Amino acid sequence: MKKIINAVDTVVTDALTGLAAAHPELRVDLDTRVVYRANAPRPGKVGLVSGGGSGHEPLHAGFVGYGMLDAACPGEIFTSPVPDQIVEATTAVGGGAGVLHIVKNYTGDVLNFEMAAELCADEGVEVARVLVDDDVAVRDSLYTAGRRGTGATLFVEKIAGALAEEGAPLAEVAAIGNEVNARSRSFGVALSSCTTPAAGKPTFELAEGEVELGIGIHGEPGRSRAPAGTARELVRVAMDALQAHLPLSGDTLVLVNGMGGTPLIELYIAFAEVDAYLREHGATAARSLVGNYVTSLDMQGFSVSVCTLTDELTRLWDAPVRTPGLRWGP
Amino acid sequence: MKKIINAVDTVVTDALTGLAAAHPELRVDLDTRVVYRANAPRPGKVGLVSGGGSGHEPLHAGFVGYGMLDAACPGEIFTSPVPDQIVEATTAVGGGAGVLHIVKNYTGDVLNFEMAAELCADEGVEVARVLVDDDVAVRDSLYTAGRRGTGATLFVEKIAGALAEEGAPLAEVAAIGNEVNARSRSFGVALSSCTTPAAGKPTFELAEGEVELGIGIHGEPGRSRAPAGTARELVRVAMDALQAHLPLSGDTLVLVNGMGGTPLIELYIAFAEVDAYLREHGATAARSLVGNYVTSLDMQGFSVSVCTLTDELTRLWDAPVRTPGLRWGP
Amino acid sequence: MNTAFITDWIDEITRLVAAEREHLTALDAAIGDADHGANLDRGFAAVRTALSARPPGTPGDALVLLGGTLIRKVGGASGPLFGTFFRQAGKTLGDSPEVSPAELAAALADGLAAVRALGSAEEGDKTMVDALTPAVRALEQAVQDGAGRRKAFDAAARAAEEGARATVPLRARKGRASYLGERSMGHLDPGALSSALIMRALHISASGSR
Amino acid sequence: MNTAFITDWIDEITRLVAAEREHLTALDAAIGDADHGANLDRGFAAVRTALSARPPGTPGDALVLLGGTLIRKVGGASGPLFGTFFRQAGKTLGDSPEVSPAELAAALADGLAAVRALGSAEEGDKTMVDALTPAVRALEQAVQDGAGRRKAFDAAARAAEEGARATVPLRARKGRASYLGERSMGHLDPGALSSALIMRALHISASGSR
Ligand SMILES: Nc1ncnc2c1ncn2[C@@H]1O[C@H](COP(=O)(O)OP(=O)(O)O)[C@@H](O)[C@H]1O
Ligand SMILES: Nc1ncnc2c1ncn2[C@@H]1O[C@H](COP(=O)(O)OP(=O)(O)O)[C@@H](O)[C@H]1O
Ligand SMILES: [Mg+2]
Ligand SMILES: [Mg+2]
Ligand SMILES: [Mg+2]
Ligand SMILES: [Mg+2]
Repeated sequence: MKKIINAVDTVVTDALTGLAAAHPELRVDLDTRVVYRANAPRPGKVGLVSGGGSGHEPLHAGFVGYGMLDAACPGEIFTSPVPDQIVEATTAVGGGAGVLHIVKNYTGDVLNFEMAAELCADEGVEVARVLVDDDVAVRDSLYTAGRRGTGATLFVEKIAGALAEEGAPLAEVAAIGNEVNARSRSFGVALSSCTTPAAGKPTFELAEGEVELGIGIHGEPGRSRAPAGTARELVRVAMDALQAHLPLSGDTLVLVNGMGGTPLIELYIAFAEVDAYLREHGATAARSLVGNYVTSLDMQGFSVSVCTLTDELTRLWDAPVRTPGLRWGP
Repeated sequence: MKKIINAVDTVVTDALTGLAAAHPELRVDLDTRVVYRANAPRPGKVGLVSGGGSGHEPLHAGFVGYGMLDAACPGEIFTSPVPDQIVEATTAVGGGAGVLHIVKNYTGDVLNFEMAAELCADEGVEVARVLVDDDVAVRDSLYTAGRRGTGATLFVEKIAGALAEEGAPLAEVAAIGNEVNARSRSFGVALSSCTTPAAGKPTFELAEGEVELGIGIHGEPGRSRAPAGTARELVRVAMDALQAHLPLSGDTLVLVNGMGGTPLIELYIAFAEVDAYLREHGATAARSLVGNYVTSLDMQGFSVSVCTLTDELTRLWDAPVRTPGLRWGP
Repeated sequence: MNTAFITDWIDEITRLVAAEREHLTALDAAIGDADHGANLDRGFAAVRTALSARPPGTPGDALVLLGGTLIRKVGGASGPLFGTFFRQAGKTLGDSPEVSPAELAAALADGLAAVRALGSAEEGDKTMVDALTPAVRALEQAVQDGAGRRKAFDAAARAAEEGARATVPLRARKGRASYLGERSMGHLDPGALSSALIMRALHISASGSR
Repeated sequence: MNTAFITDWIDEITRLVAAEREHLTALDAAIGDADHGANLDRGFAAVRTALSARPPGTPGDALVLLGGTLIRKVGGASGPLFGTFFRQAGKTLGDSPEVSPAELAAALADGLAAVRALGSAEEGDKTMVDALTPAVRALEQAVQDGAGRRKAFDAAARAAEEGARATVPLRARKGRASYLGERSMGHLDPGALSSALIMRALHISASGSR
């Protein structure tokens, strides 16, 4: 394992120290491990709090700022945050209008956010939750923990964040978050495993010429292995899986996402194939994002996330956002 | 080699196809291989043209847009563009006020831009050039091709682009580009080699526990090998090299740049160390950028670039920019 | 058993978890996300600090402190689950200064019920529940049969170990391993193994000098 | 030698470059950026297309077309340099339909001078100049000594090959390899080897049936 780190145990703290130094527009509390917008709480505005294991950067701390999150709770690498962090963040950003928790569907995240929400309720802070479960690689059945939350988390955080910024009440902000999740699907492919600092070696081994299909964002092995194909073939596997779960049509928001170790040039090649596939199926990549946004440490590979847009969702996606990881508009 | 590509020979074309699909605000000419701002040429505005081998994304095509470049000429992977491309781009964006070529100092880039400039002069387009040579890992002497152009290229493109946007004449735009270059220095460290599609295997081999110091951005081996240290140690090697060439002081613009395969979390850890080093030496990271910006395909590692700011440079750095790779301001 | 016995037990778990850290993480790498050993090791290190900062007054107090600290420091799935296990057990013990093996057995049964309620896992889902359930059952049986403390705890540890081993062929239906579907078969569940370590630590404490 | 001879030569270079593509790239990987073989292969493939699109009328025309195409299609350092080499040689030949070995030698000498002017490399800098310079020198000498065409071209190819081999111990002072300083020593310069292939192709063409 070669990484730019000081010690396995200080990875998250050291990275938060760097985040604080690089972004004076954020307030990073190193003790409680919460990243805030410098001007949070905003009275009357619904607060947005998300969080999860570290190792997915820029998710979530990189999406704290105007038009998106009010606070993020980074856990240890691939380990959901603890209730204390979430309580701290939630009570701090509750501007009286309540707080939305955006939670990726993993047992650990769900349990820790649930415990925190109960504690917040005790303190009189109203909390609603959007559970993101967009990953079609996992069958949602009695026999699994349900579909995982992956790339669509970014869509939910951006769009719900925009609505909250407009002053919408908690119920509406939660409703649009749920709507985005319901309209979104993702599928990921790994060319290589990631290496967690704690394990010090790749979580799984892929031979030259092999890819792992249907991976999550924690270096979990996927559902199957396949021979490495061309960009076109790999994208088609992903798009066929998305299409099977949610027929593609009309204006679509697309994220071609790198897993952390994927060069941008390869992601653009993948995007060209996604765009072609959508057009073949009568859909349009009306809005798109290409880059490493919802990552898995140093994993090589990509995921595709799609969200079928409505006029309202398009308007909110286009609304201004100013965060370290996503920034546009006036 | 595992990459998200269709074929070795179509990498650049396929990526440009994706770039065009993802960014309707760019105009990508696939035949001549030039990426333009959709609204170029702008009458009366100095045109900015840069280019170089592909494999450094988002550099250069990702920096085409308002406040930065008017056109970029992507060559084959790690191969400078050919004169035809550059002539095409230059004549297209010359809005009557002349064109600035921003050229990284490599024999191939220098020769091809020189040939193009002569052809443009024949056609009556006034061309000035900024040669970027910020990499202190290479000794600038009679015995080398001179220092290489690396991370500071982004500084030159941003700051000269902002001045051109204000309507400054060619001589001034070139002068500020040269000033930025003179005030900038870079140093890079690789944890792993990149793999070019053409070669299909890593350009150099690093053992577990070894790093390559003083690397460029083309997978060229660096000047020496060293045992892999902590983030603090690696950053200190880089910063000592920068400090030896250009004493650090006052307000400094800092780029902690990933080489393409480096996760953001590690770059923030490196930034924390850079920030600490600067403070120890009486300098301040007044402006900073952390991410994969001037890359070397899938290489893991980082480079640090610094530019000693003036009030004018700070103002121009802060000026609005709207490109796929860099975006801020109204 | 007094408070010192319980803190001994906790120390022993801490030692075993530290010793098995890499093993637990490797098991989690196969069907999860390669952090289970690191998670528990971090949690129990924090427990040590918490115990010395505020030495507990009763066995129940010790277990509540242990559980609360795991909930607050571990994160992931195992943090709230193991935390709830100990915290609920501690609450059941109340504030008696001495507890009998039968009382401990009843408390752990309550802890297990709370884990099942929180995580909604059944036996056979390939989780910690597969080790904790037979362990609690064996402990209750041994106590009922009038077995001595050491023997009862050994029976519980053996049952947990066997339950953990029995997770190998299972297909996971809860937690991250469930994402793997059939590919989760053939691997030992890390949380089941750490549950067995917890029960083995209880036996070791009872075999020690106190 | 007529236009067909020159286009034969070009075809032969194209074949050799394609055959040695991986080797040239591997040499460039050691002290450069691993693209020299790909660069030249792409360039000569384009030359083939250009030649069939607009068949040249004279030897000089053929070399100007070759050089111009390399300049326009290769990129990198070798594109403009080899391009200039052939383009200048073609210009020197002018529009005579037949050229003698002595005329070709003089033309290549002019091409070499243009390369040196453009890249400002001296002999000993570990570049293509280290192969081209002795090749041109040997060719001029052989012609002056009255050697036959085949023999003269062989002498030129041998000199180029020896010049290329002699780059191994050198420390590079031009091009990418110069960044490596002392670490560039012990490696063959890729551009020197491709120069030797160019000269060897000339000899092979002269040994063929035409
Ligand atoms: N719903 C559940 N009920 C009971 N135990 C569970 C459940 N989900 C996961 N576990 C246990 O948690 C263990 C994983 O813990 P850990 O790796 O620390 O957390 P995470 O899965 O969040 O990374 C699994 O091996 C399993 O025994
Ligand atoms: N200044 C120069 N003068 C002459 N030849 C040079 C010079 N610089 C580089 N070369 C030659 O070019 C070769 C490299 O070509 P190539 O790999 O195609 O281009 P690049 O270095 O741009 O990747 C070197 O091996 C060397 O022989
Ligand atoms: Mg985890
Ligand atoms: Mg090159
Ligand atoms: Mg785990
Ligand atoms: Mg090269």
